Amino acid sequence: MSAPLLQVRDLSVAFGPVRAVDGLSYDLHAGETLAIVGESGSGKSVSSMALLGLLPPRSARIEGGTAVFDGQDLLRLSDRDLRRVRGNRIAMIFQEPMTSLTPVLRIGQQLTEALVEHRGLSQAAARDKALEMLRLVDLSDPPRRMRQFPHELSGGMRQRVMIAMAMALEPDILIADEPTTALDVTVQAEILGLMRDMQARFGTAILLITHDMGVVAEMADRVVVMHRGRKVEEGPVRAIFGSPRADYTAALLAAVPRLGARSAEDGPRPIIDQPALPGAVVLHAEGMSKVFAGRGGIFGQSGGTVAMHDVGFSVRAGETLALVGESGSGKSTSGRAVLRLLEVDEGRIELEGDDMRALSTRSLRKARRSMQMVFQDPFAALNPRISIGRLIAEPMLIHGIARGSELEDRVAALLRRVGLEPVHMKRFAHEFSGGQRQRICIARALSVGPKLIVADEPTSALDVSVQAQVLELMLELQQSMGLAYLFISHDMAVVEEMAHRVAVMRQGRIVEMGPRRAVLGAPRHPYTAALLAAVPKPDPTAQRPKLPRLDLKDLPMGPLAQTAPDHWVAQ
Amino acid sequence: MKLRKTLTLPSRAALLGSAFVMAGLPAIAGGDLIWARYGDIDSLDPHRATSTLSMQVWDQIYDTLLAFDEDGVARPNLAASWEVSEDGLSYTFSLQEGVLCHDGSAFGAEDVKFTIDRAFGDNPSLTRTSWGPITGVEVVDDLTVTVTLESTFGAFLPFLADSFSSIVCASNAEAEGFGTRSAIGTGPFKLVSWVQGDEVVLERNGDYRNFGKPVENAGPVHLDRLIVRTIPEPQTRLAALRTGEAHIAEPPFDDIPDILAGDELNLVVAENTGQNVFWQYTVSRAPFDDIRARQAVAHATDPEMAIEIVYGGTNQREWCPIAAGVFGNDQEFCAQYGYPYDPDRARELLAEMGYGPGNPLETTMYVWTGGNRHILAEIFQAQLADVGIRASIEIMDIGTMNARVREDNERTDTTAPGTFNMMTWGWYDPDILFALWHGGGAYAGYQSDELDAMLELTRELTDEAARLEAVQDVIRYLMTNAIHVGLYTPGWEWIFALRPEVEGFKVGAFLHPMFQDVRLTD
Amino acid sequence: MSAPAEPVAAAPVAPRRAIWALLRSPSGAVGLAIVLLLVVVALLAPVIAPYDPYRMASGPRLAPPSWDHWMGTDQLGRDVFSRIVHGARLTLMIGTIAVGISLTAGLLLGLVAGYAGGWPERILMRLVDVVFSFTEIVIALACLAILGVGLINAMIAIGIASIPFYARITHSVVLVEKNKPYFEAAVAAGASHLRLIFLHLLPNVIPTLIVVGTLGVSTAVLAAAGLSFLGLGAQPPQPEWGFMLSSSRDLISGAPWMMIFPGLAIAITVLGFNLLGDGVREVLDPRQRAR
Amino acid sequence: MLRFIVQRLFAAAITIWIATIAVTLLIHLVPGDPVRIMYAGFQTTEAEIEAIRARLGLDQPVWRQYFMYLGRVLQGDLGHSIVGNQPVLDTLLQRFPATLALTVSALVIAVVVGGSLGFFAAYKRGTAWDFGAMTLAIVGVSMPHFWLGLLLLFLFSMTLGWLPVGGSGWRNLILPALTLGLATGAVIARLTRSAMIDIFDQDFVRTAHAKGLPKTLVLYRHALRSGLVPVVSMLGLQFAYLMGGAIVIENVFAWNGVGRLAIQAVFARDYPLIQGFILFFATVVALVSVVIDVTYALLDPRIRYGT
Repeated sequence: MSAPLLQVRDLSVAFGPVRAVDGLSYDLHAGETLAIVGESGSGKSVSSMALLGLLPPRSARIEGGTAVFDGQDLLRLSDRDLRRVRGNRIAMIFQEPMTSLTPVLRIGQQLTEALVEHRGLSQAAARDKALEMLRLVDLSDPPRRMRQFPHELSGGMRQRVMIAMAMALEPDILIADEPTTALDVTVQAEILGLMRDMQARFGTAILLITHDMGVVAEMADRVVVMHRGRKVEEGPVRAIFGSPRADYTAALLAAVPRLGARSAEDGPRPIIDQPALPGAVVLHAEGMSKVFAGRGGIFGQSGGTVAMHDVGFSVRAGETLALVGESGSGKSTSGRAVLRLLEVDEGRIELEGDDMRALSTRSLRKARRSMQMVFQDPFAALNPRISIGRLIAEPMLIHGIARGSELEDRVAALLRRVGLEPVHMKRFAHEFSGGQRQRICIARALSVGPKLIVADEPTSALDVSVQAQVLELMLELQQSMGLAYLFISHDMAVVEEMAHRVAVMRQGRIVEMGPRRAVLGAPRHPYTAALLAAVPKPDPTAQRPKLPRLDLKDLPMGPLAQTAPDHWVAQ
Repeated sequence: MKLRKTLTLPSRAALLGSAFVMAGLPAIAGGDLIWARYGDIDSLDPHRATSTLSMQVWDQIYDTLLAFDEDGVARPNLAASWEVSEDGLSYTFSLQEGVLCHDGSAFGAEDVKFTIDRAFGDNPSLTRTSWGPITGVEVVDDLTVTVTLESTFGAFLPFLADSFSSIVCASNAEAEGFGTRSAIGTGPFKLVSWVQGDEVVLERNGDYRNFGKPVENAGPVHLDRLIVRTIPEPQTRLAALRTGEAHIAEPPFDDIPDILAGDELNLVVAENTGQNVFWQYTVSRAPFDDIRARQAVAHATDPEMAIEIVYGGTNQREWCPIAAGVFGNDQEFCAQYGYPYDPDRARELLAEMGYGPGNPLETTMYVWTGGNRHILAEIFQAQLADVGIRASIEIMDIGTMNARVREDNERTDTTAPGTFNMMTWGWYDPDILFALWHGGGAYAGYQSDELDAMLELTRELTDEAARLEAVQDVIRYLMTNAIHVGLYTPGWEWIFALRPEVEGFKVGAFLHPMFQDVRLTD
Repeated sequence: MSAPAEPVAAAPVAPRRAIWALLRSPSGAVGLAIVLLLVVVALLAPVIAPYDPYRMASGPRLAPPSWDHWMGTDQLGRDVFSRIVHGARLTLMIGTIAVGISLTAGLLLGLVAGYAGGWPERILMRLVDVVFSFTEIVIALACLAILGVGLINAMIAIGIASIPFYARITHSVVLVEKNKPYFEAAVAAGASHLRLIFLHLLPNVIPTLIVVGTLGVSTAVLAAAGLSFLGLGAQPPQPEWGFMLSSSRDLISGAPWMMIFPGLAIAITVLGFNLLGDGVREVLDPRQRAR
Repeated sequence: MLRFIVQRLFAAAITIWIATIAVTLLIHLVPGDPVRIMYAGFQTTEAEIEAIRARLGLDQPVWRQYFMYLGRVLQGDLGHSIVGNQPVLDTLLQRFPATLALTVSALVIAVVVGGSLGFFAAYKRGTAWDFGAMTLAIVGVSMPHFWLGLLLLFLFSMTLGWLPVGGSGWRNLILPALTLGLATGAVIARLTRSAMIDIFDQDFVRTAHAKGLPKTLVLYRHALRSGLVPVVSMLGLQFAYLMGGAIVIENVFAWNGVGRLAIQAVFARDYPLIQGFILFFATVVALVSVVIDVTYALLDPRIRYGT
């Protein structure tokens, strides 16, 4: 193996008293992809920011170490010299394509300015190069793109622009910091593919920072695993996945849900001995439609976006129906509509037979007892100014279920039930970890003994290890209490682990609905197939099937028709 | 007192001015004179305002049928002479020949008729009553006009010498924007422009002739232009004066001593201004429906001390309801019915009424904003507090004050204690008392048939001796009943600071500034 | 007037910790000190003031600062220092009354509008915005034109005048909070309107309003001083600082101390509340502290 | 974009409309009889008062009065002032140029001084420079601007004698404009600083740095351009406050604008003039904020090309 392109030794970065990165060392060789993985707070991003001196000034401090790139130590370079390296020899793309482009400047200018700066190209020459790059990242109609402003492009397109921008100067190293985390799975697949093409074309070495084992398995040649600022393990990707040496790595990998792992089973993994089996229908919804008014104000409505169109499904006791889809597919809308947290324009919603929409506000409040919700961001879901004891007690107070010492006991019991200590009652939300917060939310939901729980992306804000625990808790609760779950998620693997039945949504419509095994195993709708194909497998040995090219225009988006017992597909 | 001696009094100023002229000392004709004042005129229309600020500008643009001489006696002016009918009900004026209005039209009887008709028109003059009981104006020929009255009116001739009777040329009827953008008269200056709140620019009227005003120069003024500028801040005015941005201005009272202490500026302090500052009360309800309360206030306050502190001896105590210089004013006569500073007497009166240290008399004092009157008010407030009268002060614009005082007298629906106020009036004739008190008068205040009868008499009598007697009866009545208690005079805009190069400036009786003789030396 | 449109305070801060944090932030400490000083002076005015603020000829008229009269005397020989000390009471009164009025009214308005949503919100807030665009001073002038001049009227006028400001801020915060899941969670739990407004929204609005209110005191004091300066507020012999300033105008050259000290008093007081407001914001808003 | 402008104009129209309602109510909220308060003065008889009442239509029911008033306003007739009974609109228009000159020059000073100070502080964030600049700013915010005015007057006119002490003309404009400008500049400095700090923390600034662009380029092309958007968006409000501040400052420096007129009107209880002034003020502020909103829309492509 040739001499490393970049040699990092004992890199340490501190934020105030906290060591975010502690003695990190690794090599990056020409043309390879090195993935730095870790959960939030592992220091993976900080370490790479440090290389280019992009750490927030004053608050962060590089305490030591070297980063030798092409004979010079990046950490010791003067601002001017470092600037020559930045963007020129080492380029970078970031997690948030939506905010990473300057909103008030045209794409063209943002693409060309670096070329002009580093290569001293003429405006014309820079423009040609920029156009070429846009073509390479296959954005349609490059000349038009050049004239556009960022807000006119979708997230995926912006990330393409970012890549074009980064690669335009054909850098030796591309640092990609969670490049696809903010993107939908199908787009993610495209972007990852694009990065591979670029690497092949320019022989760039990629330093990939990510938390997603799937992405790692798909992209990386070698892997550095970080935990609490330290490197716990380093090695070739297959070795890491095949025979992890560090326990942390092993645990991490074990926690990662693998799509297809349960493809042979009908239901979720049993946690208790006699799990409750699906029973009577708890929730039945049909023909739900909702149009969100455009920006209105005194000046009256204008336009409007279809959030839901003729959405219908039912959930049985002890059963989990998963609503899957990409952002804007209307899955959350459907979930909130079911709870009447937003009013649908039309449609019927029945909870245990009675029509929810017919209820008066007063009786609706009563009815809420039997349906509860678990939110995506557990922190935001807990009122920061009310102790969690009172928060958990609140629903019971409202519904007059218990008061006084009995209430106290129930709250304590609930806390224990979700694996927390009763002594936590007095504390406030910000004093808990993400996983604990979600447990609190669940306890709160359980407090009134609901029949149905709508869980909106309950784990997507959590690290995988925590996610696993929360999911297990939810399964255990369902199986022991016979809860009905409406489980909203974008993560196919998680869905496979949780769901009995799956409904795939796109642009406010259900395109396919049926038994989980059938839908995920043998999708009947091209979109479902595409979704599944796009999911990166956390397995370096697996060969990703060629992405099916979706023709979005004539996807069947019509009404559902039954194509197999209990299996519906849009025509 | 020392101060007086060093002052250039109007009459002497005149002599001074003329002396220079006769001696032919270097005095360049022409030039612009800038006169800085605290406020602007309200209107160029002599029927639409009553403020001194306005009148003093009208004096420069318009002229009057009669004019006051140095002693405040009305003399022929635009009217060369006049005849009064036997019954004293019709006056026939023969006008000066060859007088021109600013627009070049010849001045004559039509203009007089136009002016008077206008004053009694559908939007009548604010001082309509003071014109007298006029029933008709009749043009005899170009230069002869007859005015007929319903009843004899003793104050008729004096009024015709006052700015309120300024003759407005008939040609104003065609002129567009009279009162704001145009004003045609026969005065020494023509209107060039008026930027409201900022300045009035006047230019020399080449055709002007003076007949009755007590000045040397019978022809057009020496100045090219007279610019009357508004500079509200006394300090700013003084600074403007010192830097030469202004030639004449009212100085800050607190700086008067310095100015007198021989710095280059000269002072002209007007006398016989006709200005009267006096106590007046809400007589319609408690506490001031009781004469003892009114007297208590009068006894409790010490005008001598107050004006000495605030105005440093530039004005004097005024015992009468009509100010020094006005027909019928007589300090000795008034003083015997007056209320000298006597806090003990005040306490007695209050005690009789049942007030005492325990329960002070609560009331409110209205004061006209500006002219350091708020300081004066604070002094009185303190003095009143000494005898157990707790008076809060409300400072307001004079117009508001007039309205509020009347309002207070008219309101019957309230139990709030009545108020009293430091009212201010400048007038050229005891007829003001009629306006103020007849049938309740301007403020719907004290009213009694006895008083009304006396007041009517002062109007109807034309014989001086007889009228004087009637006026003194009224004065006696007003004072013994503590309705109208004089405090001091003059009260406002009577002090003029002049730059050394300004010569020949004089202020006639009843505060009429005259620029006919003014020259700017270098 | 600059104020946080976005809500402050992600997490609640225990009172004791808050005080410490406040004292650690330079602006907070200084601000608190000044405000406390003002309060003390106001409470102990009769003790501190060497002379009766109303008594004339406590000394010679228009005497420059001296050992007997630290800040000199005015036209009536009243001790300027004593008047300023007593003026602190008026100033404090102005601040509390004016802010009291506008805060309560604005808070309710904003809460109701924000919570109700839909057309009531639209109309209400549009109205508020309109009135807001007239600016405090003009509204205050209008009020005084109706009420007539006087210090109390001035306070009321200022109070009324800044209602829109508080309404807008409350409203903007409510909007943010209302769209947070915790609110939806409470709805999902079946909470009643009152519970939602007063248990869930209000506590999360308060911190922002504490900040804005503190800053608001300074605005109110400034406004009142301004009105008194124009002669529309305090009336003699009240030792109100703005009014003292206005009566000093005629004497700028002759007796500058009459202008300098009341002005200083106002400036320092306002500075105090501004600093305190900034300090409180830093304490309550971690994001701000990070800066 | 056109839709945006139309919307803003519509909003402005509503503002003005509401203002007309407000001013009509104003006169009815006055305790006592407005006509007496305003007109009953020296030698006015009952008959005349009733005549005036009729002339002003104050004997009509409120709603009719409103429409009468609205009708007159639409014909540009704001009635006649009590003092000197002059057409209110003429008076206001005659005085407005002075106020405009004052506010605009003050705004320029405020933006230049305040803007650069704030930008500088944000750029030097956390340093002694920042601290110094912000201390200056908060002191500026805390100073009563009429006091600042008096101090400047005392210094430049009374003591140094460099500048005239009041009146009209551009040399007289310097002090008031400076006073008002500095006072507002302090506010703008604070706003600009926090706006710029927000920008500096944005991802796209980091991107720009990551591209290896020179600091200055990042600063001016990426940061400042984006920072202008929020800063300019505040100017509408700031202008309104300037207009408000002008009312006081004009009275300090005897600057002959609508502000001084307004105060005189309040003192004289000249309601037609007060009504006219409020309406006029609201209109000007509304229109100016439209202009400013449009400018800032032009700066922000998200609105310029917004759907």
